[in-house]
Amino acid sequence: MALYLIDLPFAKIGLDVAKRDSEAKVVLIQDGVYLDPTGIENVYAVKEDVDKRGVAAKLGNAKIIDYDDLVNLIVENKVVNFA
Amino acid sequence: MALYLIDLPFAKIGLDVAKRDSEAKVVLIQDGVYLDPTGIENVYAVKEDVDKRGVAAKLGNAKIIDYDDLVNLIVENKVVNFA
Amino acid sequence: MANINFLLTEGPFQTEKWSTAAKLGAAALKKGHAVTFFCYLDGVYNGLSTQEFADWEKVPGDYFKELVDNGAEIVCCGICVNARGQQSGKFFYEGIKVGGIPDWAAFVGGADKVVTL
Amino acid sequence: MANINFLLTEGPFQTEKWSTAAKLGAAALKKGHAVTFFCYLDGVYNGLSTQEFADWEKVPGDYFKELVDNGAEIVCCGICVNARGQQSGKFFYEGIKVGGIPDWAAFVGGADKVVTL
Amino acid sequence: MFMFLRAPFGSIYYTEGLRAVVGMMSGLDEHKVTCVYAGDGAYYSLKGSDKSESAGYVKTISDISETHYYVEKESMAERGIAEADVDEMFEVISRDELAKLIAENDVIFDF
Amino acid sequence: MFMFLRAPFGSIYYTEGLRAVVGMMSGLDEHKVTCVYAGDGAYYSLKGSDKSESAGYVKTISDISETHYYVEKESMAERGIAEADVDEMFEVISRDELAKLIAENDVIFDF
Repeated sequence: MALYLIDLPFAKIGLDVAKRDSEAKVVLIQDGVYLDPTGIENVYAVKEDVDKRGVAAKLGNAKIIDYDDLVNLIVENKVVNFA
Repeated sequence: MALYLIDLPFAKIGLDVAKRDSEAKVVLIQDGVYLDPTGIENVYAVKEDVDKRGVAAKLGNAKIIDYDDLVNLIVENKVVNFA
Repeated sequence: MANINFLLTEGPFQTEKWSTAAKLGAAALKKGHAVTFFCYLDGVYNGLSTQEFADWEKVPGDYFKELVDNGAEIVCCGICVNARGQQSGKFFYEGIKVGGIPDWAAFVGGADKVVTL
Repeated sequence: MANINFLLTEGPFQTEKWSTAAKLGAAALKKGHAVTFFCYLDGVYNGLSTQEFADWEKVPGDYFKELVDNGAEIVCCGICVNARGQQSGKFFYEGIKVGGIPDWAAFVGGADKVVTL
Repeated sequence: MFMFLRAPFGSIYYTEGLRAVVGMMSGLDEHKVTCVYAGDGAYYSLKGSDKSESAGYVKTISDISETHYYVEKESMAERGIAEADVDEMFEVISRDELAKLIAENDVIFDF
Repeated sequence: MFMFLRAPFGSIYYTEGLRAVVGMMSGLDEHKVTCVYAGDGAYYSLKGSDKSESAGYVKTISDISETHYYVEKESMAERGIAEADVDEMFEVISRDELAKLIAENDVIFDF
């Protein structure tokens, strides 16, 4: 399964590609946590980035993960870089 | 009169503000020359940036200027930085 | 255990990519994964041992020194190092190497995962 | 004749701001205007005399040296210089100074126009 | 007048821009400063955004000058930021008002 | 697979990314390379865009590998780039096809 690492500058195309992958896991990282993840089933957001920006309440059903979790996701999935 | 120096990252807000200034002169600079200047009367684009990107034909009635011209415009107008 | 390569193309301070990369790398090392870094373009400035910034307890370079101390391999693009006036990396932390894209290719060839920042 | 201050916050190579700033500055000097530069954040890397890049005839630093030689005043933010490990600018071209934001304030105070890049 | 146009915290402009404001206000004979957060810079106005790196600068600025922090309504709307989300240090202005501020100020810095 | 997502020539990624492709193709036992220009990277596909800095890399890449240069249709449309504007070295693909290429390739670099 593919893990899409997505930051703000490449957000539109990154999310659009992820939406075409029924097994996509999307990780919002850095300024990517400002994105609206509506319409994507498996969304993660990096806790440190979320906390700094104060956007936890806006991320809907995104799972908030730390760097340990992200390392696990990277190891377990194919990585697609949009960050 | 105000001279708006506009590059791509700040383009939307820069052009929007310039459109509210009836005496605006807009200078598209660096990646700003990719912008569509439709709806703005006094538009300039920096020749070196235009040539590198091959977009001369897409810039409508924009005046193509070199760095000498741009210095003159800077000296003669108030500078508003969106670059 | 996996082998993870990080490509880092931005320098310290200006953007936060150095921080994300360093923290992810540290977390991966702690879990026992093999970690390699290729610092490309402005990424090479991260290797400097001479950073001084009183506002912060630790400067970016300290994080990269710790990565090396904890077993990460870090190679900086030599063309980028010299283009950016950093004199073959003579002020880099010991253990942070100067190399070339072939080193990066070797990292990627041996990696299970590649993360670009 | 006018006095123009440039604020440059990006370094050499990574973005093209150094090039735009240097060429605009050179054009202004040629017309007899007074030109000052404040290099802030990554902008301070532009002052280095040690850049070597065989692919280009001139490296970014050369353009800034020429600006100084032709009468521009260039000051780099000292906090930024040291944070970025550039040791008080000891490898900067002669004439490119290390100072602080007060120097920039003085430039702006004396300037007719301010351009940020 | 200072505009903050880049997203915090992806780059360091959000805080180094304020450092610049402090230095500029100390150095110039000018006691009124206008800071506008627009474009991706509008995200900084969120109540929960981390102000710790910039708190010292904000305090110094208010000690030495009359300061206004504005955030621009249209930028907020484009990014889904409601007025209720905005920290009380900011006053919400429209793009028309931003254009007016730009017209009234001599030097316009963007960070 | 290499994606070029940033606007040329505002940053140096457009050419340093190709330098990376050359090095990677020389170093790896891999003889097929896919370069996709999307997002603001699509601007590089314009016929008139200056290819002089990258011509050497493009030549070397084609000497050592089977190379495909793609530009993505949706990114073109968002930026007003018509098919007639696109240099002949590029093949136009859809976002669906980009997603397929990403699915088929093991390592995805973004520049």
